[in-house]
Amino acid sequence: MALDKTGIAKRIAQELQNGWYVNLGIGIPTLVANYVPDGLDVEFQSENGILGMGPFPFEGEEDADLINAGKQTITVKKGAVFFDSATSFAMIRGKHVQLTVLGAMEVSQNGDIANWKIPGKMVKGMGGAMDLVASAENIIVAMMHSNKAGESKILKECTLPLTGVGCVKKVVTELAVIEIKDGKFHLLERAPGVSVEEIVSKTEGDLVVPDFVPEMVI
Amino acid sequence: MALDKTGIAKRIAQELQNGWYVNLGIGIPTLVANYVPDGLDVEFQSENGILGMGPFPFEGEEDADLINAGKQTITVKKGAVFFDSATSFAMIRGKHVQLTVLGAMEVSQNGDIANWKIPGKMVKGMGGAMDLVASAENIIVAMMHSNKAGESKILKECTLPLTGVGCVKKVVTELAVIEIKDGKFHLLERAPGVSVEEIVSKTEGDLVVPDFVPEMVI
Amino acid sequence: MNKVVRNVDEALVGIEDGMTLMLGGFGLCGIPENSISQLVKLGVKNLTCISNNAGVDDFGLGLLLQTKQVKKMISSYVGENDEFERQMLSGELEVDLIPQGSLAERCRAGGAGIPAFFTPAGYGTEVAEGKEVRIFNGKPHILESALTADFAIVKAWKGDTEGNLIYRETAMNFNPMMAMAGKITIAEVEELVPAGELDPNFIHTPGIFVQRIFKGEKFEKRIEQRTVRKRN
Amino acid sequence: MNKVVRNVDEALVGIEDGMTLMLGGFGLCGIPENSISQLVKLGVKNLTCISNNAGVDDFGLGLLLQTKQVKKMISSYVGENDEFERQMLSGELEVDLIPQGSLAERCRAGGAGIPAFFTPAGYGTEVAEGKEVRIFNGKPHILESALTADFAIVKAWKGDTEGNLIYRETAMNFNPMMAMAGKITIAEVEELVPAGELDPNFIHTPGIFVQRIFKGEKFEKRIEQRTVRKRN
Repeated sequence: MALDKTGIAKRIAQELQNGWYVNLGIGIPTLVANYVPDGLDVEFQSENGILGMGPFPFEGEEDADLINAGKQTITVKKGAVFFDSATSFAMIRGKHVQLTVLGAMEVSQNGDIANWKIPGKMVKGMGGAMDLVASAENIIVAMMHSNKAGESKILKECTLPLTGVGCVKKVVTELAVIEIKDGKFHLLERAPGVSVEEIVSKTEGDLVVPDFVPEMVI
Repeated sequence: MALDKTGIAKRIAQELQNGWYVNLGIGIPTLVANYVPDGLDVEFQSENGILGMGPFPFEGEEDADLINAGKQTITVKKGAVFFDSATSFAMIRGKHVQLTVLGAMEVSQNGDIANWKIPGKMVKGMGGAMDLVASAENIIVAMMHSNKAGESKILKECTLPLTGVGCVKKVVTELAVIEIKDGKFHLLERAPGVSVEEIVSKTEGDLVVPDFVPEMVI
Repeated sequence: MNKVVRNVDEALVGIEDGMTLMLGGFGLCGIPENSISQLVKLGVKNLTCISNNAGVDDFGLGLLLQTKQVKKMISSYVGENDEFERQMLSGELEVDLIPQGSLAERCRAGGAGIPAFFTPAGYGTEVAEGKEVRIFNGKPHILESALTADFAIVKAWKGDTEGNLIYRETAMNFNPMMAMAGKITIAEVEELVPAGELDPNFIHTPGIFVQRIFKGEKFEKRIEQRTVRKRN
Repeated sequence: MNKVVRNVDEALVGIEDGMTLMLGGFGLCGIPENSISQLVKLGVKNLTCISNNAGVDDFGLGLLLQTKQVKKMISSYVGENDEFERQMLSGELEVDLIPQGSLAERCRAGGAGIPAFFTPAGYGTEVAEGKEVRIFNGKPHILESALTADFAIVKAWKGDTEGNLIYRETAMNFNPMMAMAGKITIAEVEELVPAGELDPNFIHTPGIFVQRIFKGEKFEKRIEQRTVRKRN
């Protein structure tokens, strides 16, 4: 059965390593914070100027001065820090953040990502995404395998304007975990009960499929 | 009579304007802080990371963490701020400091300055001087008219390695106040009792002398 | 050096049609609310506004869009604003979209006298069009230039009479860099204290960057996305 | 994320001959005294040291010069040190002199992922030799590159277990930028407190830049120029 958004977040949470600073994009990536494996010490950075984000506040304790990059009210953990936007992107550009998780409209087999603009439609802007993908050494894309029209988002080449080139290392969708390496997609895991055939049929790009593809353990 | 160091500092202090942030170099320039005209509100910046410097501490109240760029123990005034060296030079490079006063070994008539290196002798380094002279819009040099060998320091062209090019606007020596404009020195004032002839004879560069040269009022 | 002006009217003197303004804030967090209201009142037009976001329809920079006072927005993300969308799609409003980190660094550079710097952000995208590309450490970077403004308008939590500012939590965001990059920088603060009351070790924006400071009359501090969890 | 190591021995593990180190401080103010003593004890050689100054003969980096552990100094001002002078004039020691503002900005750039930037400092001087010159706003600037180090060693006033640091007065100086630019950054602090004790609004160096933190055993904090005035 294909994963829901929570499942995708849970699977990505398994990628976390002790001691990592992590930047989570808006949407599914944000959910990853809820599933940090026990005993792992990771800190969440938000590009609007905070390190050490905690959960949402209790009702009535919202603070207008305390938001994340999605403009949601949040709280902080002990040891948190606030800083300005230049310092925040110094952390990102300077590779002090070990993992970036973000959503995408398209990913190509050489690791290009498109997630900010659809020609002819309203363009809201790239926010911090271009800085994040240009600098992060470890980028995981969290997204649905296909778009609403049923077309694959895992492509030989992106058709939409790019956010970054050759940067994505791994994609986690409702169907599969896919690694990007040597200009090709490599199927690592399939969602519980999802067949390799289904994944292959929904993947437009070149997908290397090993003899045995394990099921994800969520 | 030629001015002493205090006299030079007093004369330079007359150049201060209300609301200015000022960076004072080591030596004679430091003394300028002692002669701020009454009623003028100026703040002293030191490039090691302080705005709002006060006088030396009382004996026994020295603080090893609180020094100026000359590594002297100092105090702070109300409203002072400490900051890092990058921010300090952001202030300087970004032209937020209105006046820089520093010493020199040589000044040329197009405003070049040499004050950091004598070939063949021990070189201590330029410290912050190159940043200061490259960025300040208003630079006054405080120095003796001649070097210890009796040679003029006010030259057609500098002979020593440069600190900056075309940047000095005014020179105050023990003998004269000289403006640099249109590639020439212009004699503005002479020290009390010092003759125009003496100044001319001790100035190697082209010096424009008006019909009337007022005495400094110290 | 006393930077205090009596009120927002006095603070914004000199802002004219066609000028470039920087406005601090991220979303509706840490925006100079009082100054934005005053800009609406002044009716200055053809403004170029450098601000990470463009507010919402009825708050923040959205107010200046409603009154069509903005000619051009320089931002990283401009969603959540229907009037903005309408003006942009109709061509009434020019929009220059910049990666958020480049926007922050370009403002800092403007204030710090760095005319240009190389960054990897945007390489290979339309952001890089027309920009110099150079390889450093095997990786392509693009040359980005400094941004400055006729006026920078920032919002701080506390300020003193010398113009020293401190910000609260994530309301800091773009305010410190923009404060550096204004030819004239105006700070509106929630609390204005005498010089000497703020700890000199913990000033976010040294007063040297600030030309005018005033206590804002009222801060609504609207929340854009109220997200909460239930108590057990 | 706990960054605490037990002592200076543990903090400096991994520093080897031939490495590049950044060391915070201005003169003798805000220098990592305990780590410098430990470097002498370790006897690591052929070091390249990036530090604004070079200490005095018997304190600060001067100690590493006495023991001839330094191959190259990258500094802005290296006076007040006879042994330094001797080694420099005899050619035993390489010295790269950099304008102080460029040194600070190059360290920040190294930590911030900016590989190069333009600055006016040094144009027309020997500092500009071999560097690209470009005119911005009618004024020539030179291209300067980022600096990084195998280890950055900084000294802070207080730090917490997460590696968050605060500095005191002008002992801040180069420490924050160097903390950003080390592949591994070591912080020695006068006071080490649990996470949560420092106000998150007033941290100078966020812990993300710091890999190891320890409480220094002893701080001499020597004064280089004791200048005082008499009481009336």
